[in-house]
Amino acid sequence: MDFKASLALIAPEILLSLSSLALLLVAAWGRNSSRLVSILAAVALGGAAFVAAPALCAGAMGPDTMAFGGQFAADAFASFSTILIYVAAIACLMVAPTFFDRNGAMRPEYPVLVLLATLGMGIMVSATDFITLYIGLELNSLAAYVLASFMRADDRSAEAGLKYFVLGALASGILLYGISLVYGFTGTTSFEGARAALTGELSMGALFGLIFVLAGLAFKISAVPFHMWTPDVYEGAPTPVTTFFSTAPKVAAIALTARVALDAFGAQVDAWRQIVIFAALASIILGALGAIGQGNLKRLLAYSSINNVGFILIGLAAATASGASAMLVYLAIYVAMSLGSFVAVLMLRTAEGEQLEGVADIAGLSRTRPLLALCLAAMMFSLAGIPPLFGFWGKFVVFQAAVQADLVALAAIGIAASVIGAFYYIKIVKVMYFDEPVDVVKGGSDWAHWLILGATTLFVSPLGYLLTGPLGELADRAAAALFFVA
Amino acid sequence: MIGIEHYVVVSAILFVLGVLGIFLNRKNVIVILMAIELILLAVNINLVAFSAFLGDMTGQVFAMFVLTVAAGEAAIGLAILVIYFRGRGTIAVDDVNRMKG
Amino acid sequence: MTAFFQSLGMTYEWAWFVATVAGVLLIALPLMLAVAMIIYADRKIWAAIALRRGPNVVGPFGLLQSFADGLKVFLQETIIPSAANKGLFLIGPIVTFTVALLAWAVIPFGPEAVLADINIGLLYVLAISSLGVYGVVVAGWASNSKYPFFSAMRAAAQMISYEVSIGFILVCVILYAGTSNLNDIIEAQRGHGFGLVNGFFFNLLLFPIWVMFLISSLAETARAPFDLTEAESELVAGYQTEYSSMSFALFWLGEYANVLLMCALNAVLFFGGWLPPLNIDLIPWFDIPGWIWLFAKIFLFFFIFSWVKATVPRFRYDQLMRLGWKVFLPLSLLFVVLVSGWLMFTRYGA
Amino acid sequence: MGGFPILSVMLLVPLLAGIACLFVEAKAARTIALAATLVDLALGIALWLNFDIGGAQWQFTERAPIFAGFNYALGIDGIAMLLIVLSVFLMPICILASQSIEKRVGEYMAAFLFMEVLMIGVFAAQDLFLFYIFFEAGLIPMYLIIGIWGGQNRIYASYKFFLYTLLGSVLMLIAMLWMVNEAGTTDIPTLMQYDFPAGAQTWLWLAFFASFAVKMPMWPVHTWLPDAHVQAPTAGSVILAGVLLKMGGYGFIRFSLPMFPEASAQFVWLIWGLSMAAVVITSLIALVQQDMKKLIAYSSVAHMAIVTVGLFAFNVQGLEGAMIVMLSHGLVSGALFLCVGVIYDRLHTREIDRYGGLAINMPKYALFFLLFTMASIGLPGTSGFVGEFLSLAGIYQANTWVTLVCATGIILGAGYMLYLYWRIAFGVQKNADAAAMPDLSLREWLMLAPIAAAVLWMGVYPESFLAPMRQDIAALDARLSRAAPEGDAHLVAGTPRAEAANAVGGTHSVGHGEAEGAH
Amino acid sequence: MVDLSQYLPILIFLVIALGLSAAFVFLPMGVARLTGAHNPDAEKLSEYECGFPAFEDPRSQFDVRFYLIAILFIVFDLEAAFLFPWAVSLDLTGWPGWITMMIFLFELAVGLAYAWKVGALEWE
Repeated sequence: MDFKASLALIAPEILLSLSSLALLLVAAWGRNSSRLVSILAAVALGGAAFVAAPALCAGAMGPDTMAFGGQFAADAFASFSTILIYVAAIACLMVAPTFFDRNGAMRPEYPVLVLLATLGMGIMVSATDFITLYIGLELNSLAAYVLASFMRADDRSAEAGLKYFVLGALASGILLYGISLVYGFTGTTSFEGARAALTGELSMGALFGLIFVLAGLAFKISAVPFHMWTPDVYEGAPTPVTTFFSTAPKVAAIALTARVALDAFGAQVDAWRQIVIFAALASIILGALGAIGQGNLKRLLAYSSINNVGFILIGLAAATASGASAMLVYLAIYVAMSLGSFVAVLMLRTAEGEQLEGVADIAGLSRTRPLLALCLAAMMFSLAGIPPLFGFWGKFVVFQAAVQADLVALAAIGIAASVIGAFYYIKIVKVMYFDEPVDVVKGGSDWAHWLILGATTLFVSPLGYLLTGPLGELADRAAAALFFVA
Repeated sequence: MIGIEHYVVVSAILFVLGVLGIFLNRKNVIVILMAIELILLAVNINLVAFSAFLGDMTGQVFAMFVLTVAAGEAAIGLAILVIYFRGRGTIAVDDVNRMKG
Repeated sequence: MTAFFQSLGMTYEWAWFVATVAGVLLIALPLMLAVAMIIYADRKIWAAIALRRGPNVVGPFGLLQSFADGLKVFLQETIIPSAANKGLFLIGPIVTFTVALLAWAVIPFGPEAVLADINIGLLYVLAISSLGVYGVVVAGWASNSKYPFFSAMRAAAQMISYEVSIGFILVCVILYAGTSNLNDIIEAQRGHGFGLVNGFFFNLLLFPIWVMFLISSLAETARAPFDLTEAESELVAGYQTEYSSMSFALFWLGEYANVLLMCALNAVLFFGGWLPPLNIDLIPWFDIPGWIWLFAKIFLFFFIFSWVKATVPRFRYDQLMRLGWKVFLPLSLLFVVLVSGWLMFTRYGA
Repeated sequence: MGGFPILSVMLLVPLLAGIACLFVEAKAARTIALAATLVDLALGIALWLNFDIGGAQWQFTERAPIFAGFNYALGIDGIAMLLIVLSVFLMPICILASQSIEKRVGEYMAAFLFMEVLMIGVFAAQDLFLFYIFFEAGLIPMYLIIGIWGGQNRIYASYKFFLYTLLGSVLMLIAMLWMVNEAGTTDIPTLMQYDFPAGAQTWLWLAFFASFAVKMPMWPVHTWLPDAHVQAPTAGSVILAGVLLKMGGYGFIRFSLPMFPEASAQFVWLIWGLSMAAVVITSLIALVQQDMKKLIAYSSVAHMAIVTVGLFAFNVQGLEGAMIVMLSHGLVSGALFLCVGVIYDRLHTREIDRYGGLAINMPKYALFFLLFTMASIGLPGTSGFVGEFLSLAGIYQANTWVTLVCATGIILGAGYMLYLYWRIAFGVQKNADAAAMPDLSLREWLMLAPIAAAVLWMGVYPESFLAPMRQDIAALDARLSRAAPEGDAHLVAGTPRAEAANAVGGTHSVGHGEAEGAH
Repeated sequence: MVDLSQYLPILIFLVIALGLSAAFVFLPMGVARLTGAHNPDAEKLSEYECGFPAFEDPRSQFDVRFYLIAILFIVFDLEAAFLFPWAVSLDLTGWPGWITMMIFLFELAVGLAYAWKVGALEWE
């Protein structure tokens, strides 16, 4: 694999890094250029998605997709995840200006940071070497820390940034420590090499390494028991940033976890399966229990994301191609649901444009803003996994994968626990539909919000089932790339 | 002679100290930043020791990356801390609790 | 030297150990002596430029002045302010002085005369000199008093600001030498200028680098005109305000040891270190031991330091920072590109 | 009807109408809803008329592989056909009964129309997962119906309804996933012939049972039902009692029995035990109710217990009886709720004590109410009698003691229903406002008369309803025969089948008659 | 294992240097006690404040720009960590190595330009 071919494989990443550098300079010289920078960043992301798409459509896999001597894989799996990430990032760019403009906090750095974080995520999902993994992860995390504390004047934003930073850095540390042990006991940092070295009896040191790596990644995907930062960060961060956090990085971290677990540790499935199963069930249950009684919508959605991660991990626990495919399908649906929910929260504003995020504020929303309430209700039912909304399909495929992998008990417990989650989702619907209106949500919303909300609502509506075929097909291709064995 | 296990033990001790420093520290956020650096230090000791032991340069290259990224991380951490301090006028760990629930 | 001790009937390990200790003492003790003398020299030069006479009472020409001062502070009472953090307060000067000595471990005094001939010598020097800032900050913090504290902050900011550009400057030198071992760097300078002149300064690309390095050295050691950390009109005596006795003297000694180190680095990196100035085979020229050449060069640079101190007015702090960040940093960055590009085209690329 | 996708059209009509209702104001929504349900009723009748009795087991099949992992596959047998017709028959009546709704009419009508889509879908689905989607999706509109338009305690009731049902059905989903994984197909007719290992059947049966028992509802997981019934608006109660409860029974017939015959036999004691307990306990509870709706709700639980014992009698009579009880109960309990709704609309209370002597000022109403009360008790000549008789006859062959207990329940049923009727229709007119209530309006006539006609028809000539499903019941019985438990009393002759064998030809004309009755 | 013996002299040097400086700090303290120069009093031990009694915690607040400088330093100085090995091995890595580092330096320059433009380098 020569240098030029490698460069061609990382074309989307090159495009993103060049545009982020250029936009950084635009941002520096034109302090009022935030809208322009946002648009250009979105265009860059769209372009990158376009460049990445052929790999997915062709189901690219194998040595032809490996760049820089096995450091980086531009295969279908990476392509699926990156496109999802880019789309989510574009949506998060679209909703931001309205939010920040009101506080006068919109600075052109926002799109640049989003772009950099997205670039990091693109590297994460393509990483086939622990060094690449680490670089991508940190590029993403560092940009994300700044994004969390983007509203400098706001106490909660700064606190969210601080907490995110401290726990994120701790997670990186744990992850790195694990990587260093894995390196020490396998003698390589490449996933392929680790896989080859880890066959057979697992040494104590390598086992510790594996556990630390998974623990570090669990932090990043906010799986129980490493989830404690999520509610605070989601609540404190500016809502567009929270929207971003709950979508794109989630995809990246989960895709990364899948690749690490199935590729690097693919020879030791039994060693990590127990951990993943525990994390999955604990996330489902604690995510659901934690959400009960929350009075803040963002906080509630944070617990919801913990809950959803649990379901996705069930797909990982299956450790099969269909499990990986199910994870991707779930992720795609989850991104849509999460985007829709947060955009709906973003649209809750008073006549003065003040942002509302309390559960009490949406009481009787179905009468004052029926369409908004309908969309949000669809999101909630979808998150709860009630058919015929599309959210059911995500749960369906992961449980199907688990059952196929003979993890019936896991699937049964997981799905029974999903009922706890339904409790708070229908509570939101109850507040919107059954309670007396408080009528504080009066602010108008711009077209970008409606566009995203409409698109995501259509996606989670029963019409989404028409996509099960193509979506499953693409996810299968991506998963096959992950399981490619030369 | 000092063998690989000595390095690993030292690094493990540093790592545990770092983690404890984050969780047991109730005083000052700066201490947490230092604890994080301690963890990364433990990682680097591991990487370099293994690298030397295995006769493989990858570990040292990795250590360089860790160093650099750790610096960037520290810079951003410090920046966030400054923002936080400006708003709240304190960096005591117990005061980082505006959000509960 | 190990062989010499072995001939006295020691095992190799013991001989090596004793030789090393002897080597360390051979560096540390003369260095302290040199510092004492250089303080005297500093005062004399300064006085001469101001048309004064300088120290002239203690000993012939006042040569023993520094020793008298030393004895005085040694017998003084060590005052530890009640508000100070006692432990840190005492650690500050220890760190400063230790670090000032330690950097000398890798400075080559001759082709073989180097205590630790490590292949990352330059990186070591950079690392050790970065540690110097700790002594200052610890002292300022531990004093728990306003002037030392402000001074420590200023000193820290100033030192790290210039360290950035020093780092890039050193990279240029390493690029040319192709190594970071100090002895090899000196060797690489042999006949660098048309085969005649020993030293990187005789090079259009590296001469501006040297100028930057010289100025940065002044800033790094907080010498005039960058001596804002102890600008007596603003900050009394800077971070040393609360110190007395030998603790105070250690800062003083460390500072001058650092000045000497910077002079030595100037000599080693740009002026051929222990090499004679010209690479022409004059018989007595090469018979003069390397360390004499080196000391001569060090003294030359020290003279420049003193000269500058005596003649250039003090900078403002913002000017200092601007020079570091907005002039030296971009310039040195540019020179890394230029130097490496030039080398690629002329030396490695072909 | 050839290739005309009648089932899909039946799904599409209310769906589109429901969406339209969301965007128009109250009056238009009422009209659209009524029109759509009537169209669906017409299609339903067409369905019955075109149903080829004795023909292929699965008719009107449609199949389109547009989804990953499962198919869009529709098709009905006689059992499903009858339940679909029941659903479309009740829907226009529900819409008519909802004229008193003033709050958010558009959404209300949309919710009902969506319910109709899902009910038809449940009965018509021929794909396991398609069935599940329709089955589970009913939660959403029903939750909203109870929660928005319900009574005082609606929120508690809606939560209870939602969570109970959800918990039951998710376990079923896991079982379905396992089955599909094992059998390699999602096709329900194929799965009905698939022999799962006996050990696995136990678990699968329990998982399905968890769902259907809640939906049915069986004692002791019935507690959501009284709450939901009481709190739901009249039309909601009608749909709930009339159709939703039948989904549980349908599930037993379609899934538990044919797919897991061994496990069904194994758990027969559980079903019988629970059913006996239900019949007696809920009947006793019904006796002391002060709230009319609650009383009828408890009676529903008791009737459903008769259905389950009939189903698990493992013979033709039991199965047929269970089906007829389901159909009959769908009509009768729906009608009873409508009757309650009629007086509730006037006085806005469901407390029995607030009424009395209604036979005096509302004679026509009292007549209808009497008919439905009798049907509920199971008086010969009404639909209730046929069903209960067949069920008990079936279970008698299996276990006489169970029959005895269930029969006691029916007697208790007579007790509480007559007691209710006595308190409301007879006696002195205690309250002036109750005494001043006007008799039935035209709209109420239109609601009650068709049901009354159907009830009588089913009671007098049940063969019209038995004929379409006879073949399917026989197939089911054949499937079950290998696992049927040894009975303690075998009837030798004299089942209703012999008399009815010559009545097949009458179906068409009767179908028309029913249609006329509905209009 | 790599040969670390060249670093042993440095360790010995460190021990000796530490011992020397510690001796310089603690010996005079002992000597002062012996000579009677050790004679502290409260006034002597109070911190220096131009003749006024000290007020306010001296460490309470200081200019945030010092933090900024520290942050910038961390970012820019660490690049040297990459540059040193690169500079030493330029003959081995050749053009790809050079181009890669130039890209890296370009990014660094963009960062510097950004920091310059938004005023992070201004002291006033």
